[in-house]
Amino acid sequence: MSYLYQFCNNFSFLILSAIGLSIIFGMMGIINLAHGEFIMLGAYITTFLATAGVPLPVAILIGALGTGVFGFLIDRLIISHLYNRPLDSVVATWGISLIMCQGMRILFGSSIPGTSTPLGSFSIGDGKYSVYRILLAVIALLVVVAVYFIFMHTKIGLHARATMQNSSIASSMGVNSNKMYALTFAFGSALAGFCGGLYAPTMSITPDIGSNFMMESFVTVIVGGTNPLVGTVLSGGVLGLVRSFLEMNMGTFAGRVGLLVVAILFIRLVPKGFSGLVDNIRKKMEVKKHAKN
Amino acid sequence: MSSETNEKVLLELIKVSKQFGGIQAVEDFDLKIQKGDLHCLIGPNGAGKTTVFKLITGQYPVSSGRIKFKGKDITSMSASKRARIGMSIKMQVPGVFEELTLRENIRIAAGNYTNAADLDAETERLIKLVKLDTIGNPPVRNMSHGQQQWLEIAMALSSNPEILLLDEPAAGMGPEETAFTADLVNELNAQGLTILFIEHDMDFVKQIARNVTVLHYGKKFAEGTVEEISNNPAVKQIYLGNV
Amino acid sequence: MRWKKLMAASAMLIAAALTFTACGSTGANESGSSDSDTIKIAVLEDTSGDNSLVGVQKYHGAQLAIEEINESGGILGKQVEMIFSDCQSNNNVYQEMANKVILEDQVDVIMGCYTSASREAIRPIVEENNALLFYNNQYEGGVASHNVFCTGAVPEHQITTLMEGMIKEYGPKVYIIAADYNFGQISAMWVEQEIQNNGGELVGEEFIPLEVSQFSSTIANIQAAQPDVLVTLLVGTAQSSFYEQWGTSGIEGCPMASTVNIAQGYEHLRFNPPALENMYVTATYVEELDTPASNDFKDRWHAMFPDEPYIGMEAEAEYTGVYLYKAAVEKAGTTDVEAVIDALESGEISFDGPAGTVTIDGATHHAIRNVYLFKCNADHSLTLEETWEAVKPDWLSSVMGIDLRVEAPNEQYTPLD
Amino acid sequence: MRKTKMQFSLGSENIITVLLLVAGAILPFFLSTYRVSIFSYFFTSAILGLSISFIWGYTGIFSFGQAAFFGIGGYTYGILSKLFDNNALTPVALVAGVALAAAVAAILAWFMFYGGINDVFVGLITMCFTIALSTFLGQTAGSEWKIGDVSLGGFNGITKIPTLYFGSYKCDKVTFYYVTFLILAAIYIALLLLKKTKAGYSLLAIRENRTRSELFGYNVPKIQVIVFTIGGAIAGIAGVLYAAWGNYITPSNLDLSASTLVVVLVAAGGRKNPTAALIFTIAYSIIANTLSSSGSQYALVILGLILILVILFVPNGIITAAFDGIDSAWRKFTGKKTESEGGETA
Repeated sequence: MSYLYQFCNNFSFLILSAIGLSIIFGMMGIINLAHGEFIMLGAYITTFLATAGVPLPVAILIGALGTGVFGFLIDRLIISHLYNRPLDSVVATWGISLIMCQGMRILFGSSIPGTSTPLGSFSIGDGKYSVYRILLAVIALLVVVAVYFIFMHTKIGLHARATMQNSSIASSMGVNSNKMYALTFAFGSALAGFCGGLYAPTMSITPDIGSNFMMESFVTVIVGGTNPLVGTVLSGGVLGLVRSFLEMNMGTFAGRVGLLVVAILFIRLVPKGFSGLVDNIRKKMEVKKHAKN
Repeated sequence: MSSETNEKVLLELIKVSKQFGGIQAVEDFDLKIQKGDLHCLIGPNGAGKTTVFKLITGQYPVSSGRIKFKGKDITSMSASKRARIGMSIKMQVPGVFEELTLRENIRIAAGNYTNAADLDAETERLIKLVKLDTIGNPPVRNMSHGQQQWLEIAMALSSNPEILLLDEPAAGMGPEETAFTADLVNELNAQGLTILFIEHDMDFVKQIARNVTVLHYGKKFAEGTVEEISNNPAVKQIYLGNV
Repeated sequence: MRWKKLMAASAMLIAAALTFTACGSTGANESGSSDSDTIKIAVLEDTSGDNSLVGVQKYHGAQLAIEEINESGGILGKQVEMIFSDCQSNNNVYQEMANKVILEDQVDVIMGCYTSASREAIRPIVEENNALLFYNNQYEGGVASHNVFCTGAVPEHQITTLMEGMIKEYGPKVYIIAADYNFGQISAMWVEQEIQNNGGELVGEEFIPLEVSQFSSTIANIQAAQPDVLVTLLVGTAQSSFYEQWGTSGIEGCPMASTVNIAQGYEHLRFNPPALENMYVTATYVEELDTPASNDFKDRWHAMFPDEPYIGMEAEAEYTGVYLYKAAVEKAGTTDVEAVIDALESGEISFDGPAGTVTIDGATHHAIRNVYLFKCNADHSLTLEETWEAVKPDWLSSVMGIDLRVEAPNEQYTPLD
Repeated sequence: MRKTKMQFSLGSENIITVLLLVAGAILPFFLSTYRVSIFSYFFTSAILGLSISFIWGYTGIFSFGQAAFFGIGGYTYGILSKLFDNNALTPVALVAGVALAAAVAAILAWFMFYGGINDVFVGLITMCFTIALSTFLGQTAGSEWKIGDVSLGGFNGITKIPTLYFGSYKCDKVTFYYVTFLILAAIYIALLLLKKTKAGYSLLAIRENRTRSELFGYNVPKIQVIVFTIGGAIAGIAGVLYAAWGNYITPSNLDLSASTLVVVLVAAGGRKNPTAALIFTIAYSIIANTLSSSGSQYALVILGLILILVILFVPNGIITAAFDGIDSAWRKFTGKKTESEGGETA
C-alpha cells in the first residue's frame, strides 16, 4: 500500500511536470529551458488568487490559462522567430528563465505566503495518506486522457499531429503550421502552469520553485522520447517505479541519482526513448496482423 | 563457384534482407556486379533501391544475408571502412556541404586520401574531371542543382574508388544537364571504373547502362541487358504510369 | 590596400587598448586613493538568486547598523562607507567580489556570506591578504581562522539546548531528517551525540538532497518508525516544502525540533497554519522575541524598511556583527587588521543588542550568545519556552584544543573528521 | 565557416586576433592587481568557452557536460595538490587533472558515440551526467569521502588548494595571469590553425553532415570520441586553473546553471568562431562582474535580456556578426570587389 502510494506520488509528479515540456519538445523540437519558470508562473497566479479568496480549483484553472496566454505571448514575441532553430531556442529560453525568475523576485520578493493543502488525510492500517496527493494522481491520469482526446479526436489535434510528422506537407494541405506551433507552445505552457497550480498548495512559493521541477521533467522527457503521450506516460510509469523503489529502500539521494543513471542508460540503449520503442512494436504488430489476414 | 568468376565479380549480395520494425524493405536479394560493369538498378517508387544502396555502403546493417566486395566479406564492416577500401557513393539528396565553397567540399572528401602537400593539386584535378573548373569557387548553395550533383561525383571520386554508386545521378536535371551527366558516367566507366546506379528515367538508362536489375517490393523482379529488360512485358507492366 | 588595412588595424588596437586601460584605471585610481577619512565596510550578500530570501534581510541589517552608526558620529569619528556587492547566490561571484573589495576597494572589513560554501569560497582570499571577515550567520561550526569571526549561532548554542529540552519533554525516540550537505550532516552528527548524552535513541535518519521538494517517501518512512521527536534540519526553498506536506499527512502528536527553521526562513509566516504547529526551535533571535531591546530594534528596522516581511536571526547577526566590529575598532583605536583582531580576542568586545548581550570569545572567534527555545503554535504564533543565557561556543577550544589567540590553523574542523 | 578562410586575408577577425593577443600580453602593465587577478579568472571561463567552441562549433557535438569536466579537472588538482604536500608537485597535479578529465570524457564519449547517440541526445545525456556528478559531490561532506587526508568537503567543496608552483617559486597574481593567458592563447591559436588543416576539414565534415562524412571514409564515432576527449581535456585545464586561482572548488561549479551558462555564452557569441566565443565569454564576465559590484538586483534580468536580443537579432552570434559587419563596411569603404559572396551558417 505504501509502495503504491509512493508510486502514485512519483508518477503524478513526473507526468504533470513533464507533459507540457514534452508536448513542446515533441511537436516543435524545442527544449524549453524556461519550463520550470512557466510552472512557477502558474503557481504564483494560483497562490495569489487563492489567498485572495478565489476557490482553489478555479484559481488553478486560471493559473493554467494565464500561463498559457503568457506562453502564447512569449511565442509570438520570441519563440516564433526561432522555429527550426532548436539550439538557438535553448539560449533564448534560458534567457527567458533568468528574466522570469529574477523578475518575479523583484516584483514580489523572495517568497510569498502560500495556501494550505486542502482535503486533509485518510488512513489505512498504520499509514496516513493525503487525499490531495491521491487526487493529484487522478488528475495526472485525467490530463493524459484529455491530451489523448485532443490529439486523437479533434481537428486541431489532427493538424498538430500532421505538423509534427512533416510541417511542409502539412502546410501544403492547408494547415497553418505557424499557428499550430503557437498553439502548441501556448498549450504546453498552460499545462506547465496547471502543474504549478496543482503543486502550489503543497510547496513553498518562491521564484526559484521552477528548478524543483526541472530535473524530473527533463529526465521524463528524455526517457519518453518525442511522443508526448505514449512516451511521457510510459517513462513516468517506469521512472516512478524506479524512484519509489530506490527512495523507500535507499533514501532520496539514491532516488535522485538513480533517476539520472536510468535516464543515461536508457537513451544509450533506446535512443528514441519509449516513443521509438512503441513505434517499433506497433509496426511489428501491424505486420503480423497483415500476415494473418 | 569457381575462383575464375570470383575474380571478375567486384561486388556481390547474397540473399540480403532488411526489415524496418516489421516492414520488409528488401527480401532475399541477390546481386553480382562484374568489374568494369555499368549496371543499373531500376524499380518503381518504394521498391527498395535506395535501401539496397544503404545496405551496400553500410549505412544500414543487413537483417540477414551477406555482402562481398572484392571477394571479401564486408557484411559487418563499418561504412567508413567500406569507403576506405574503395567504395564511393553519390547520394540521392545531394550530400554536399551547402554552406561551404566548392573547393572546401572537395578538400573535405579528398582530405582523407591525400597528403596535405598534394591536396591542392588533387582538388584541382577532381574539379577538372567533372568540368567545374570554370566557375570559380562559389559557396555550394549558390551552385545549380546539376553542378551540385557533379560536385558530389567529384567528391565521391576523391578516394579513387573501385566502385561508384550513383543514386539518381540525373534526377531533377534538364535535358542538357542530363546529357552531360550521361557523358560523364560513360567516360568514367570507359576509364575502367565500375558503376552501379539507380535511375527512374528509362531513356537515361538506355543511354548508358549495360546491365539492368529490376527491383519490385524489395525482391528481384528481373535481370538482364538493357535490351532484354526494356522489351520485357512484365517490367513494362509494373512501370506503367510509374515512369 | 594592405597598408590601409594595417593602419586601420593599428587604430583599432589603440582604441581597444584605451578601452581596456580606461576600465582598468578607474579601479586602479580608486584603490590608490584609499582615503582614511572613512571606514570602509564591504557587505557581500545575495540579493538575487536562490538565497536572497535571507540575503536581503542581512543586507538590510548591515544598512541599518551602518546608518545608525553614522548618525551617531561614526566609528572613531569617521563616517562608515558601505560597499555592497550582490553575490547572486553564486560562489564564483563571491570570489570575484571578495578579491575586488580587498584588493581594489581596500576595505577595512567584510561582512557577509550566507552559505558555508560561500564563506569557504572567500576564506582563502581573506586569509591570504590578511583581511578581516565577519561571518554573521548560523552555521555548522568549526571555522578556526585568524581572520574570520563568526557571530551567528553554532551547534553548541542550538543543538545541546534543543535536544536536552525535547527528550525531557517528549521522549527518547528521535528521528532525524537533514539536508544532504555539510550543514545538515554535521548538525545531524551533533544531534546524534546529544541523543546519547540525554539517554535517547535514534530510530531513523535520512539525508535529503537540497533540490528535493517532494517528501512523501520520507514521510512514510518517518511514519513507520514512530518517533517521539522529529528533528528537521532542512534548508533551502525546495526543502521547505516539507512542512506543508508533513502538516497534511495527517500524522499527529510528533513534535518537530529544528535549529534552522522559523528563525532563518520564517516558514511560519510563509506557510498557512497549522503546517508548523508543534515545531520547537532554538534560536539566537526571532522577531517575536519580546524584550524592550528587541522591540526597539524592530521599530527602527521597520521605519527604514517598512516592507520587510520578517527579521530573522541572520539579519540580527549581521546587524550585531557591524556593532561588534565598531566596538573592536574603538577598543583598538585603529582599523589596522592585527590591532582589531587583538581587540576582538581580548574577550572584552561585546554588544547589548536586540538578542541580548553578544560577546566575542577570543579563543574560538565565535560569539557567546543567549539562546531561546520557541514553540510554534497552531496559529503560527511563537511562545518562548526557555532561555539559556550566555551559551559558550566551546567545541573548538574544549574538544579540539584550539586557541586562536596562540595559533591559528586556518581550517574548518568538523566532528566528521 | 567564413568564406575568407581559404585565402589568408586581413579580415577584421584576424586583426582582432592579433589585437587580443597583444592586449592580453600587455594588460598587467596597465591594470591593478585585482583586475589582473580577476582577468585570469575570466580567462578560465574563456578556456571553458573554447572547449565548447571546439566540440560544438567545430564538430557539432552539443554538450552540457563541459562543466562536469571542468569540475573533474578542478577536483583532481585540488585533491592531488593537497595530497602531495609538496608544492613543487603542483604541475603534476595539473597534468593529472587534465588527464582525468580527458579520460572520463573519453569513456563517456565512447559510451555515447559508439552507441549511435547524437545531436540533442548528447546534450541530454551530458546534462544528466553533470547533474548526477554535482549531486554526488554535494553529499560528500562525511568522513567516508576522504582521499588520503583530503576531504571532498561536500557542498563546501575543497578549500585551501595551493596555487601553481614552479619548483619552489609560488606564482604571484601576475605570473598566474601569464600562465593562464599563455594556455588560453595556445589553445586559441591551435583552434584557429586547426581550421585550415586536414583534421579541421574532417571535423567540419562531421559537423555539416555525419552520414555523408562516413561515406567519404571518415570514421565518425572515432573522430567524435577524439574530439570529445580533447574538449574534456580543455575543460579540465580550465577547471585546474580555476581551482588553483581561487584555491577552491565546489559542486556548484558543475551544477546545471554552470553547465548551461557556458553553452549559452558560446552560442550568443558565435559558436563556430573561437574568437567570438573568446570575446563574448570575457565580455560577459566583465559585464556580470560590473553588474554585481553595482549591487543591482536587475543584473540577472539584464543578462537574460542580452541573450534573448542576441539570439533574435544576431543569430550567428553577436561577435561573428560584428566581424562580418566590419568586413563588409570595409569593403564598401575601399570599394574593393568581393571575390565571392558568403556569410555564416544559420
